[in-house]
Amino acid sequence: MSEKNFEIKINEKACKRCGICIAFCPKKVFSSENDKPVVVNPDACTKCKLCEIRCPDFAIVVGGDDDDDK
Amino acid sequence: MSEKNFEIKINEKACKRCGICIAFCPKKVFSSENDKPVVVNPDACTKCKLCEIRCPDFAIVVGGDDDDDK
Amino acid sequence: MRKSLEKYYRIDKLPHIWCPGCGHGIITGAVVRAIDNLKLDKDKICIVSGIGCSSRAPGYLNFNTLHTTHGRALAFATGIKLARPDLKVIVLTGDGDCTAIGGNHFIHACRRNIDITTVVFNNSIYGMTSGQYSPMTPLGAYATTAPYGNIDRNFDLCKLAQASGATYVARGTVYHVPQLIKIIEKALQHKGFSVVETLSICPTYFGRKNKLGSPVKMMEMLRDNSITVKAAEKMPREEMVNKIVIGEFFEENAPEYTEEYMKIIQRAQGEE
Amino acid sequence: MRKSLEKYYRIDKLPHIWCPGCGHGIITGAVVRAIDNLKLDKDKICIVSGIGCSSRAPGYLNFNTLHTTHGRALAFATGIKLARPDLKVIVLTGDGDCTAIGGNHFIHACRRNIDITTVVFNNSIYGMTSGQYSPMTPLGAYATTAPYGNIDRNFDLCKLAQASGATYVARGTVYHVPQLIKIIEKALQHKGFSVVETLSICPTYFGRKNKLGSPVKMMEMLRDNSITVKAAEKMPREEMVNKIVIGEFFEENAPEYTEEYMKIIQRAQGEE
Amino acid sequence: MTMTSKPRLMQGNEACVEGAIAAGMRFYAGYPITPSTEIAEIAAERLPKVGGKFIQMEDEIASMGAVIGASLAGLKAMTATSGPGFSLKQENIGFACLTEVPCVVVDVQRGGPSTGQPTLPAQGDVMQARWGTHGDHPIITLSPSYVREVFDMTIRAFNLSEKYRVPCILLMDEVVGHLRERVELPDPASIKIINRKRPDLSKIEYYNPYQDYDGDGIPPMVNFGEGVPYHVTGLIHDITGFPSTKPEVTEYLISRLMRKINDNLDEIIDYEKFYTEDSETVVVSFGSTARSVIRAVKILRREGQKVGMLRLKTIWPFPHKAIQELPPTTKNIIVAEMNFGQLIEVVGASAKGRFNVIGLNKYNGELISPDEVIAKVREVNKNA
Amino acid sequence: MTMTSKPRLMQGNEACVEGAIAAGMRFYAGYPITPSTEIAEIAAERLPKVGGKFIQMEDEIASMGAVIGASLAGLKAMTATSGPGFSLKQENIGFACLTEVPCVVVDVQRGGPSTGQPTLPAQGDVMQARWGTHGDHPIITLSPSYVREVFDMTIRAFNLSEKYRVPCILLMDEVVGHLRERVELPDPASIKIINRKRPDLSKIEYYNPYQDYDGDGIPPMVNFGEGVPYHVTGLIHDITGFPSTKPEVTEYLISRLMRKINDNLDEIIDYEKFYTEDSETVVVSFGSTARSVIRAVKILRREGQKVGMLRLKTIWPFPHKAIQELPPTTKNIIVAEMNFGQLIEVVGASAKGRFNVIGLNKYNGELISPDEVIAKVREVNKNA
Amino acid sequence: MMEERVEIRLSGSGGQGLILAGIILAEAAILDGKNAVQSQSYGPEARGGASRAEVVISNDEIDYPKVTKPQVILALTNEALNKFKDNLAPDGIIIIDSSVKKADTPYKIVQLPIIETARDRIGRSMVANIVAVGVITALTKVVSREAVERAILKRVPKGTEELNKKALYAGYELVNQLT
Amino acid sequence: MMEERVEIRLSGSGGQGLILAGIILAEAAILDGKNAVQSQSYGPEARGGASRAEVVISNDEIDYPKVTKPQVILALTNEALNKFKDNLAPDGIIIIDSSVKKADTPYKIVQLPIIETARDRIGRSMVANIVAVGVITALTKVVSREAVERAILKRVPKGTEELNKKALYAGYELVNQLT
Ligand SMILES: Cc1ncc(C[n+]2csc(CCOP(=O)(O)OP(=O)(O)O)c2C)c(N)n1
Ligand SMILES: Cc1ncc(C[n+]2csc(CCOP(=O)(O)OP(=O)(O)O)c2C)c(N)n1
Ligand code: SF4
Ligand code: SF4
Ligand code: SF4
Ligand code: SF4
Ligand code: SF4
Ligand code: SF4
Ligand SMILES: [Mg+2]
Ligand SMILES: [Mg+2]
Repeated sequence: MSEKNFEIKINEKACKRCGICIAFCPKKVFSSENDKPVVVNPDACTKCKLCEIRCPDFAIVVGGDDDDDK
Repeated sequence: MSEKNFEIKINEKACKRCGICIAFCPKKVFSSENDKPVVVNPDACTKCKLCEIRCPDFAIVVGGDDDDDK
Repeated sequence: MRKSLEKYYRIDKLPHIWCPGCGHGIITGAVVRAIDNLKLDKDKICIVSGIGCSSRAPGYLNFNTLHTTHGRALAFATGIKLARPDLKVIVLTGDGDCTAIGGNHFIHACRRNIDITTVVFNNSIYGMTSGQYSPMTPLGAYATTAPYGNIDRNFDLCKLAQASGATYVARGTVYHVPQLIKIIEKALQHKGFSVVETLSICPTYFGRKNKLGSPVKMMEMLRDNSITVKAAEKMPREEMVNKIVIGEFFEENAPEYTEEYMKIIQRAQGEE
Repeated sequence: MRKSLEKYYRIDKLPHIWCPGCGHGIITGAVVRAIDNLKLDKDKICIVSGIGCSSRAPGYLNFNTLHTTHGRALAFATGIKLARPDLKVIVLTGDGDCTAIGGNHFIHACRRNIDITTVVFNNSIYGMTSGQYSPMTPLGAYATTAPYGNIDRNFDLCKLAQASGATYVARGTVYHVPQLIKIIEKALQHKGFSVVETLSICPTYFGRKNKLGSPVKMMEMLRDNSITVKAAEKMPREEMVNKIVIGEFFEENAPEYTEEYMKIIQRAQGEE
Repeated sequence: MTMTSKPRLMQGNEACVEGAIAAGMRFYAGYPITPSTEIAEIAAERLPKVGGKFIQMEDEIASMGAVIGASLAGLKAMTATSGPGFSLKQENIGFACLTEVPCVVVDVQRGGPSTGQPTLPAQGDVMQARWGTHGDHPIITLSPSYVREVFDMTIRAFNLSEKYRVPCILLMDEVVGHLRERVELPDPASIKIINRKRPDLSKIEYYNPYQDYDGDGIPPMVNFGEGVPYHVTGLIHDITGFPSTKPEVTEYLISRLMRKINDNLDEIIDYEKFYTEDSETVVVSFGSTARSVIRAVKILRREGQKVGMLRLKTIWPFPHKAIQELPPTTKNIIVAEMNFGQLIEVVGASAKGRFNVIGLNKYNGELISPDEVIAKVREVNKNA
Repeated sequence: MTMTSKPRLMQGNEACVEGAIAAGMRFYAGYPITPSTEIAEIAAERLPKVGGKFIQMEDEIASMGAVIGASLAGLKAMTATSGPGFSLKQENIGFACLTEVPCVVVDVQRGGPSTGQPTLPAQGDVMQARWGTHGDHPIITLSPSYVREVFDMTIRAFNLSEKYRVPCILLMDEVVGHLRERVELPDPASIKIINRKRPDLSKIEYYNPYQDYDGDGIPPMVNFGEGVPYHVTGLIHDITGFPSTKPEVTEYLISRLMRKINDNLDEIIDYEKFYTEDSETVVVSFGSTARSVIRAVKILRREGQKVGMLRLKTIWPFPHKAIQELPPTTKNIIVAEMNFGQLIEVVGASAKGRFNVIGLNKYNGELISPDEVIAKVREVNKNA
Repeated sequence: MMEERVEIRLSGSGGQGLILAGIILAEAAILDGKNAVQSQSYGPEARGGASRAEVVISNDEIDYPKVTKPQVILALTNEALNKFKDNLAPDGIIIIDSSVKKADTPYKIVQLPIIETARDRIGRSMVANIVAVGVITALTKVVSREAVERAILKRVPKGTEELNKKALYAGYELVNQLT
Repeated sequence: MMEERVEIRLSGSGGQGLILAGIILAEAAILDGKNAVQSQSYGPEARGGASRAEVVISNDEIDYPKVTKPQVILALTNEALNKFKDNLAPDGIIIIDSSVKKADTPYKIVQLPIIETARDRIGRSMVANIVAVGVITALTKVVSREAVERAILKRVPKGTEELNKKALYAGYELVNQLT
């Protein structure tokens, strides 16, 4: 996967601000703005996708939409 | 318990002639007469009372009515 | 009938309805003897059943007796016990009554560890409705609703009881009556939910459908296929097929439900 | 939502009804990923649930979905599977739905070893009806119907499943999602009845009633109290208190119900 | 239907299974209970022979659930039970009503209430068949009097259930269920079979499982596993099948469910009139009781008494018109039932004061006899 | 009853628990379901404070069983549920009817059928309350309209249940169950409590649990564990409590069960008439709907319309006499119910053609409004 | 003695095969081209005590399917005889086994060693029901001999055909010896 | 503006404590010696989305317990405002939070920073409902100030009494600043 394709997308409408992604990203990629997760440290991301699979609201996509998820 | 007090009583009305007492008396005390159990060998009885507790119809009493059952 | 036991029976209801050689009478007798041996207060005993040949047992017994709806004995019994913890509550039930329609109440009574003794009359069949397979019918056996042989695997009731939380679990048979009486005595003395699965025989339906022969033959099968818990532990798995393991499987001290509830009452009243 | 997964969801029904931080969304996502990973035929999948917050999951999933009556998902699922053995039948259910009112259907589905995968969303509470205790609520916990603390002991669902006859039994949590997905994959591939108990979190009721704090706090608890099956084997009993053992407990090859029934059909038709 | 099979002796419960198989039943789930058990036993033996499935579930609730599941998966499905089991099935019967899943539920009535009189006949579940589950719901209930009629009516039960997507109750009683009687079965080819209506998916852009595409109140049905994913729920739902709490959605759905039945009374309702043209007294009856009534009417007519019979074959929806259309000569209606008086209330509502409505009730575990009917008719005619 | 407590805001479901405890309830078994859940929750909190027991069972069937068991063991017992759970309880309700075990079953009605509309009001279980279980059986059903009435009626439900040894259904609806309203509770000392009749064992040689010693059809009751062993079964039984299949035993038992109720209609039946003395149109109603009717009648009377209301507090046994005794001025009866039309059939049977019986039905999850009642009355009066 | 409607009541105790006997008679009547219904009464649930099978045979429609005034009663136990002996059609006959104690009744009683014949002559007490069918058929001619033979062959377990035929004939002979 | 019957509708979303606010208003009315009922509407089962509490206060019997033409509406969300804005009593007023977008309606709208006051002035957004109670009471006088204070003290969790009283006063002040 090429670097430029890479992104961490948070669907704001879907997000219910539970804070799970923020708390458990091993690389502290997110920070909280009024309980809202914001990507503050994208370079640290290892694409482990833990945030994506732990988001109860399917609000996060790591690595681009068409990225193979396997 | 004195000898004379001792008896093996079969309540004919209650007995449904299943043959269990006859088959499983360790001392072969009963024999079958038209499927009806008859005490034929009372002296061999050890008063183990297995026949009494195995009779599905509560039809056998070994050792006299007032005999302590313990 | 032995004079000293007559008080436990409703003599006028005898002879009972069960078929010649039906094992249910043997289990009923064992329950009575266990009660007598323990000298329990007759008036404080309450016997509850569901529906089935086995569930007819309470009708012959001279206690407070309750013949409920099919499968629900333990639900009613739970109400009685919680309302009157001083009563000794005994449930007599069949394999169908307890494990088919009544399965949920069974596992929940186990889980709560409420002080009730349950004796399951397991004849591997629905006797009363004339021989349909039950959740305890062995694989391959025939029944009116299994005309091509039964493909439903059966429960191991003792395992199920233990996994659900019962704190005394044992198995006996109508052949091994002296042991059965002792087991029932222990169950009655146990504080908490106790289960005694008893292998019974139904010559009329299970026996006939499976060509097992007379009641005597069926008793012989129980005799010849039973092994003790201890013996089973040492036996290789292959040899265990078709073996009936009898004896005590599990015993544990754990908080009993109605006692725990009394603490709730104390707490609630203390808080006011 | 990842594009490649959109086809599995009813996008127009999202956002879902679940509260912020509710674990049920995480489990639903894990089920979808497991299905996707296995490249199962979407049209041949049928997802069945009972009633509860958890049982709302099928409504969001774009398969044949059936939202039945409370507790009865497995009964309906059994009908579907036996009628159409070629369908992959998945049951999504809650701890209340599955183990309280639905307990009997659960143990019987386990016993029959019918090829259904059951994922239990265990949040230790009745979420949908606002926080009553369930058969999975830990001793001492608070709930609206346990205002003085819960005295009902809880089931060990995995033990119960295994004792009832399930042939694949595992436990995961909404914290350990990668493992959870793998477990669900294995369950889906298993021939026979498979159970995946998943510890979920209900911040709204279980969390609040028991002062457990935010969803994050509850996730931390799952993280900090979970140990693997292997680790548990070595751990002394005292230390096991309050520990959540996760991983695979049991796996067995055994005749599957609908396959056995096909043999019955052959036998019946051969006999004519 | 043309008769072709040789005459044979057949039990009512057996005729039920044979009728069901002829109607296309390929799934049976049940839990044994007297006096319906033979239905399960015969189904267990017969179904695999025709490639169908039989399963004995853990209880009646599960049986009803499995039947609905199997029907959704495309098989015609049935369950049979008796009073206590019928009570247990009610919640899931309501589910089938609301989700419009075709299925047939047989209740072979025995003495009630509760465990009651398991081996004795009664007709005490007739109101329960209509009102046993909570909430407003549509239901069809048929009640046979003869073994041959059990066969035909079981087929009709499947046909109506499939056509209207509504559970159909076959309300038998112990007498009819256990009776063995001479029957000649029709040529299978001559039997009219109705299958659930299917949508023409090529003409539908998006399949809404609860859309009334044809305006007849009956949404066409796709089975699970046919490549058209959709959602089924026991919550009130809109045409897409998804829950809604909108008042207009609820009202529309409930009305449509009721309309399916109420718009088709003429097709659904079936009854037999016997000597009613000039009758002063009409005995209304159903099930096995009707056989005693027929005999009594024959005897009384020979005596010259102006008495007739109305035998209800469809009980629900209730044939109000049949009552109201009784001839002007009719003054008295006797409702003969093996219960404490159930249908009589409904007949009373129909009668609107036009008739004198009298009950002939027996609830002692025995079939009402022709003599009892005769005595009642004489008493009524004397008083009149 | 004299008012003594300070006025306070109380929810209907809460008033139910308070009434029950005032009536002597010391056992509650239940399974939560919207909109009845608060009853369980409040009972869980309140009961241990008065030394009573609360248990949450595994389902509604078990809850009903536990309630019957506890009542047999001597505690006044209650359970509460809503539609789906009410369906599940039916088999065991029938058991309580036949074995004559006093108990109170609360059904807080929500939208049906099936899971339906869990949070929305309906009155769709009114026929089920009468006919939900199989077989002939007696039952009493009360329906409150106000929160204070919930309190009083729960007490009355216990009193009637204890007195007649019959399950009593308290049929609430979501509106009344969830409504918070100003109430003043009576002085506990002023509340009339009826306990089950007990035999004078010193005068009885052998206690037959089902013997009608007093000729009132109600056998005196001994509780389990009081030293008098006896047998209770859901089979038809003779006076000794043991099963019998004799026709005369069955007939006697069923008749006695029905007689207990039918001989005491005047005591059991309660209703409220409002402006019926000269009314041309009477609106029959119950539960929360009646509150809209009262408002409508007040408004219409101000306009000079001759309209009245009959509010049924006892629904079963049905107050036929109240209908029949409406004054000669009355031509029309409007039956206002939050369902598709249930009680209207029974009113119709009562009316015997004397009245024009019209339904005002709403089944969309909303309470019938006064405006709708007004419109209906105007329409009827115009047509008349 | 064939009338428009013939009612037969077979009574005794459970296990005597009376229901099968009733089925055979009904089936034979059908083979004879007549109408027939068969019903039975059960004890509590499905077992125990007294057993009873009833058959109605007619050339016409059979409306009321139960037996009220039977032309023929078979009673294999004392209990059965006493219960039913007083309620027959005017010209009815009662057939009782030799083991049954005769009782007062206004009706004709025919006593024959049915059970004994089965046990001692055929060697299987189980087939007493078929002996009884033979007796009834021979005595009353409600059904034809061929029809009853065919009905028996159709309904009895495979391998027992000869045995049952023998039992049937033995029943006929018992009656022949009477006259 | 006290009439015979006053209807109040409090609307917003789940978690805003509107039901408690309704209870407090109803209880205050009772303390004032009036009659009152309070009801609410729920989402599917017991959770989610929009929330609504209704109060009817009267000197008389309250027959019909639901709100149809409220004199007072509180709307804390846009959704709530849009749903209910067109259906008030002729002289009705609508109170909306500053976060809510004003909308077309024939009725009088009063906009106040209720949520902000709770969050920023009192420091707990949770007590916005009590601020709203203060606003309603001050604006409409449907209940007396002492009554509402007593009602609050009775119904709020122990330990939060002062906080809630502060919130109530803050609500009054918001209204005072208006005039
Ligand atoms: C709700 C209900 N369903 C079914 C029945 C019918 N029924 C009565 S007993 C029984 C099975 C009994 O089996 P088991 O408990 O094993 O007792 P057994 O007769 O074998 O001793 C059944 C299915 C019933 N009475 N009630
Ligand atoms: C027959 C019946 N009883 C009770 C209910 C009420 N009810 C709905 S969901 C539920 C509990 C759900 O708990 P669980 O399965 O754990 O799901 P959760 O909401 O916690 O995810 C209950 C009691 C019902 N709908 N139907
Ligand atoms: S985990 Fe999902 S819902 Fe929770 S804060 Fe992050 S993006 Fe929002
Ligand atoms: S993919 Fe992993 S590292 Fe990257 S943001 Fe998500 S959790 Fe953090
Ligand atoms: S065991 Fe009892 S019933 Fe059986 S034969 Fe012996 S005495 Fe008779
Ligand atoms: S007591 Fe023992 S030895 Fe004596 S007869 Fe009985 S079984 Fe035989
Ligand atoms: S049928 Fe079976 S279980 Fe029932 S009484 Fe007879 S032998 Fe016993
Ligand atoms: S109530 Fe609990 S289980 Fe239900 S959606 Fe909210 S957090 Fe999840
Ligand atoms: Mg059994
Ligand atoms: Mg849960």
